Amino acid sequence: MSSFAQTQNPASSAAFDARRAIKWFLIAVALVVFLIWLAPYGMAQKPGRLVESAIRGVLVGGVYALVALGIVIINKASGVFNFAHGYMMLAGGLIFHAFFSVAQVALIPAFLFSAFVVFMLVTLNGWRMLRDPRRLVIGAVGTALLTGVLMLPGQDWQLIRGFVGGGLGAAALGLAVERFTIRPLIGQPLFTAVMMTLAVGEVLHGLTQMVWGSVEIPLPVFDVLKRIGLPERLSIDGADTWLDVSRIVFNLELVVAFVLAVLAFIAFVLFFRFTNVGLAMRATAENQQLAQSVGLRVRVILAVAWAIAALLAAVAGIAQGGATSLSQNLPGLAFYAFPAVLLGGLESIGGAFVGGIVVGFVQEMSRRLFPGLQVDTELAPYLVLMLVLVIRPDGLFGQKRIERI
Amino acid sequence: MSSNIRPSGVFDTTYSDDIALNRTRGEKAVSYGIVALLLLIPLLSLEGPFGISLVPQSLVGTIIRIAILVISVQGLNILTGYTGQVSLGHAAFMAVGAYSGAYLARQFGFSFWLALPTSALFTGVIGLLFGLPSLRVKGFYLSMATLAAQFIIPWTLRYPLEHISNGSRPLDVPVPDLFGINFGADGAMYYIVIPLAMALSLAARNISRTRTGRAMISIRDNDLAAELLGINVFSYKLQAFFVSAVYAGIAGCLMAFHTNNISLEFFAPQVSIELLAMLIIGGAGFPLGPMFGVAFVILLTQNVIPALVPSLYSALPSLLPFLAPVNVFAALNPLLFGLALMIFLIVEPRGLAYRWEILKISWKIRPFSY
Amino acid sequence: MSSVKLHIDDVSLSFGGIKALQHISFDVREGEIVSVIGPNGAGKTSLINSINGFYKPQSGRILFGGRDITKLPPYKRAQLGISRTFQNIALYTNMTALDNLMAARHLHMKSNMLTGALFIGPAQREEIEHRVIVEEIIEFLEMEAIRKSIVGTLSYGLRKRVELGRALALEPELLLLDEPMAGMNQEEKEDMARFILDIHEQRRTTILLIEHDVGLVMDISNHVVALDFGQKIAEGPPAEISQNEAVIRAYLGQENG
Amino acid sequence: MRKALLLVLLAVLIVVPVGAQEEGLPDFIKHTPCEVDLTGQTIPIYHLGDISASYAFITQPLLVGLTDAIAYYNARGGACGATFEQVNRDTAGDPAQSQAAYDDFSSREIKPDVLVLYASGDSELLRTQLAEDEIPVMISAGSVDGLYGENADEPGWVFASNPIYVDQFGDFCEFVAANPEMYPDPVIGYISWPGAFGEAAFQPESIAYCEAAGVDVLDTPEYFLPSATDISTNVQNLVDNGANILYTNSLASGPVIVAKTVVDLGLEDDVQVAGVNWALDTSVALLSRTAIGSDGLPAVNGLVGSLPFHWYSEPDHPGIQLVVSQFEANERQLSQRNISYLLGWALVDTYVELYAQAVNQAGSLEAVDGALMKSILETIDYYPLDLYHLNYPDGLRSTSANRMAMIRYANADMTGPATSGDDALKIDPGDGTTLFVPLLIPLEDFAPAPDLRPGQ
Repeated sequence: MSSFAQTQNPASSAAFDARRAIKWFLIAVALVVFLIWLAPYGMAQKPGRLVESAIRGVLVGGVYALVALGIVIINKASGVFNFAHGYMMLAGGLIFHAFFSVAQVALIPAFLFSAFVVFMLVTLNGWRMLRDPRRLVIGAVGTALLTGVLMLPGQDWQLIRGFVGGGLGAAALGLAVERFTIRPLIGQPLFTAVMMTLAVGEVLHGLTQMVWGSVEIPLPVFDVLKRIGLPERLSIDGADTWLDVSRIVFNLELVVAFVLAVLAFIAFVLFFRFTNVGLAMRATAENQQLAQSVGLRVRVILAVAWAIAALLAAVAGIAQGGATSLSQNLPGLAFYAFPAVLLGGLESIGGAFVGGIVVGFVQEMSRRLFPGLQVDTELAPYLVLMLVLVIRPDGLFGQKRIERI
Repeated sequence: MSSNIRPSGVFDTTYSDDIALNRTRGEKAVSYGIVALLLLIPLLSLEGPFGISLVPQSLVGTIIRIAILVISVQGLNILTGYTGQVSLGHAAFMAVGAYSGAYLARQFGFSFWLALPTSALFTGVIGLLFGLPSLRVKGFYLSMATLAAQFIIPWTLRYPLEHISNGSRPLDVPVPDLFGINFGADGAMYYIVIPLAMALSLAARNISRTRTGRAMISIRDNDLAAELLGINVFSYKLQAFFVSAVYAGIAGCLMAFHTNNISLEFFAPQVSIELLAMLIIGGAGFPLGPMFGVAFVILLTQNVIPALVPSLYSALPSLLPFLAPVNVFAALNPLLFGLALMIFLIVEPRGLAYRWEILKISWKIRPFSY
Repeated sequence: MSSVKLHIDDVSLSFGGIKALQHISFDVREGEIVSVIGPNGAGKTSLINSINGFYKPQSGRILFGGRDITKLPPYKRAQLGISRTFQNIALYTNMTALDNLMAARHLHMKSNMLTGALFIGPAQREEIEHRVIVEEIIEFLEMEAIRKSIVGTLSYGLRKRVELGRALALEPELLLLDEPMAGMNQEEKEDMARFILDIHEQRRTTILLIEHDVGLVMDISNHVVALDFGQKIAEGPPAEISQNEAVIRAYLGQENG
Repeated sequence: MRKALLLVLLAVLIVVPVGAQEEGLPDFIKHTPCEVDLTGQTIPIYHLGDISASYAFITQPLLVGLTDAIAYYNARGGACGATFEQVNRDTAGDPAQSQAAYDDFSSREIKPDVLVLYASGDSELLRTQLAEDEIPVMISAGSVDGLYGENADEPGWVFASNPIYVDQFGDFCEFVAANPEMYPDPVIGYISWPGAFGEAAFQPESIAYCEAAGVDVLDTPEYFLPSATDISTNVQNLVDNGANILYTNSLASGPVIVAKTVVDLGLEDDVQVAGVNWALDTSVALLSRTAIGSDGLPAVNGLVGSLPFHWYSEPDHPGIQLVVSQFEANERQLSQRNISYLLGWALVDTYVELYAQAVNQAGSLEAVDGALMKSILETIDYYPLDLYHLNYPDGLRSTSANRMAMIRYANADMTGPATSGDDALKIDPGDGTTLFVPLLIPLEDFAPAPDLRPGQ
């Protein structure tokens, strides 16, 4: 206890409990007042519409959760807040599109792309890896395999091609960003790295413009799902029930995006719990120097975190691109996911998920209750965020900071 | 940092010499020279006897834009650079200054000279309000609370206060008028903005080196230790929010009266992030940081890159024949800015002002390299 | 004898299940050097943190100069004249040594943001006035050479000295020193001990000292309090404590761990 | 290769190709004859705008259109012998950058005689400065504020080649009122992007005009961000309040997501989607190819909007023939065959006419200045490539001729619009989508749109 001290106040005395009780009582009162104020707006709506908005909010929140997850992963590993995430979404979506939407990839581009991806993966821990002949062999075999997969012709392979090419491409992008922009800044002030992500965003903006132009690109990824027999939309008929509305409809896009978010969430929870890299990543996030001193390869872990984040960004980009289209407007979505990140707590994976859902829910409900005022995207999530931060300064699930002196 | 090194043979004999900003005759000459040169620029840009102006006319406008943003970033430097509270809502505070100044002038016929301090103080109060979460919230969470200001303030201006802000439509701002001189022309506005920018930069410098500033830097470096020295941390954080918002308010108000026409697009969230980028690039926590940062970014995006684009545009498409030329053109602006920023951050991660201090030291101790 | 400066009355502090302090009571008299000793984890730093308000004890009272300060926030306690150093130096690493000391003059200065921004006039006069006082401390602690060095670049021993200077610049009535000699070599330790004694003699400052090095403690203190596992195991004059069975046991037990 | 094939196919289908003239301009272009020869001199076409951010899909085809048109006209004598060059500057949608670009242009040794803008926001920002510096501006469509100032009482230096957004909205109401068999009991819900452009048509004047014509407009508009994932709630709010027409002042993905949501909610038969002239564009028709309605055609099939100029789907029109033949000759992409490519051509043609008149009046290119250009624009009566009528009587700053048209898709034999996905012409572009060939079918003749400036 003497080596460091904690600011948090011991939580056992009666006086302290009383203060806590008063605090929660006040919060409860405020909540009741708020609900009473809200009630007339709610009463004006049919119950079915409210239920619909609530469900839709949760579904839309899935996309926010995906975006927030990607931002949280990087923050967890390195403390850097990634402003480039929106453009990584766009870039990931476009790389996916490039492989998904062509009839066949020509040999040379497929080979160059594979070689780049494999090179980034093989040199994960630095250029020295290239001296290891074993890795060179693995790299060569990997390049050949990947080239082969990417060259599979026709529409039957389009999803496989898209996901392999898009996924690995996005991961390589994340690795490249980390290697060339973030790694040189190790040991420098944290905010320099945060600004670097801003620069990365601008460069990705330029590169996507350069290769794909400004054209909005439709991403027919959900058509594939329709082709394999999934219904285009889910609808509920509540005309004669308490719902009092004739049709409640949810798009396949939204449902799939939500399922993707849930799967990503489960995958990462498992990853952090049970894999070595995941455990190492948690340790690194706790204390970089300490982690290094016990033999964890901090560089590898940071690189992996960026690769995962880019992968998540690509998934979010594909989901959003499928629902609307791939365009320079897409990165704007990340801005509106920021509250989701903070709401849950910067370091919490579960928090990012819950934060995303909460933001989606709040947006849809306020859109329903207060039409025409733009309350939904610009105001409500940030008001909720402010309130949560005042009540819980570290977000809903954030780690309570222990301050040492 | 450089303050302890001066050319050998120069000694301070009194404490007031020691704390003076310009301690040698040379330093004094350079400082006054720069000031004089700045004040002369509009005259130099006028057309001379042979129809030639010594400096390009657009330079006046560029310097005004830089000076207005320097005021704003000086405020951000007090809050973020010295006190360590990273703000992502600075542009919103500029909006408050701009719109309150415009409102006072339009609605109540306030003159520019009255509207400027009033709107600045009002912005300060708003800043104080958004500084309240700093009682409990720290670090990036606080940044996000300030980002909330960046959304809540423009929303409030756009919808509930539509009668003041003209909503999503632009708002005309009357031209400032002083003793019958119309300040519409850049040349005259220059003589309001530049002295103000200098005075406010000097004030920020003075704040940073006296009691208040030391308290703020203590909070940035170690807020717990600061408290144990009797510094009321929360009070100083609020003061920092206040004064930073006052600076933003002044900058916003100047911007409104300079462009004579404002809209909420001027104060988008992106702008807040850019202001922060300017500070980091210039060197957060250095008195000269804001000047370096703003000048670097503005000159880069508004002068250097546009000058480079045409030649690159004529060269690149032939080098990259598989890309559509129009795509290449559209890509150049963000690409060049991003790359310049990247290279710069890798070469000098602590900011231009830091590099400047090092250069100054090596100049003073020349010809020795240590 | 002199009056009681600091009165610790039945103070208990716990974190969750860990009982950092249990029913601690003792007095520090005006002008004394009182040392608190004990092995790692005994609760020494928790005690200091409770005195200057960083921690809020669950029960008990702390009286300073007769006034109950148990509920005051830390900065108000500093205003009453309690100053401290930290075991893990908590300096402002990006400031010069001089500025660190000037920052500690905060309480005694009056200039505000406005006068500071103007500088010329009251603020400048005040700067110079306090500069004189700070220079005295600098001279006193023999750190003229490092006056304008950035603290982050200094050696450990020097940083400890700057921190002591900063605590002194507050002109405290009670100085809390948290292991001021930890991690120092013998020479540095002796320097530091000399400074502490000088402070005590020349400024008549009451000092509460936490130290590991029992030998040194016995040499300079008037009164010693021994803690172990959050409990007071002994209290008395140095000579008495060095013979105390419980203290010896506590330290021997520590040696093995 | 596929794309090129596709282009050729499309061209053969909708357009009767004309052999490109080797020398001189086609006869239908009737410029004022030049009295001064400017051979060897250069006229810059200054353009500043958002080329890399949100509105890039409008401005990039504009640049392509300008490029092709300038090459074409320069090869045929330019303006009285002077050749054009384009000077573009990307502002990324940032007003500070627009200001810097403007300062750069306006402080050049030879001040621009006329500027080209594309964003309402820029015209609003620069309004007073343009008047000070005496530089007229040509813009495509615009907002009241940019053209007439905050109180709508000062016709400024900005001239729009399309009716302004409020006028277009009013004209749409007029169309709805005139077609009760198509729109019984019309109620319009306004749904758009937030911001200056998106909110520009929803003004008290246009609403009052619509109400007077017997068309209800819901009080509460709905706004959604271009990056929104799902706008079902916005659409439902309007429909629940009785809207059977949704009007949108957005472009590209904006109208598409509105139409798609209407389809998704099963409201296709009950709700008409309508929009501003930018909504009636190739980009919208092509983007909708992954949002298919229950009739098997893209969701925007049937979208109604303003078409204040002639369009690619009028193959007999000589101006269209010229633009399309050059489009093919330059092997442009299908996505660039849109509104701003067309307007880019019209713009260069306008430049030729403007300079012919200006030089005739001033005597030399050096003597031409902004004030002269403004006086010419105020009295001009010209049909650029015969695509629209450029004239500004009575202090107007925008053209007024407008007409409504509908997005349809060609049927398999190219004899007319398809009635369902089954008989539509479908092309497989090989990217997993199906391309439908868009047609814009005019629903009425050109007629003056109402003048809905405040205070008129």
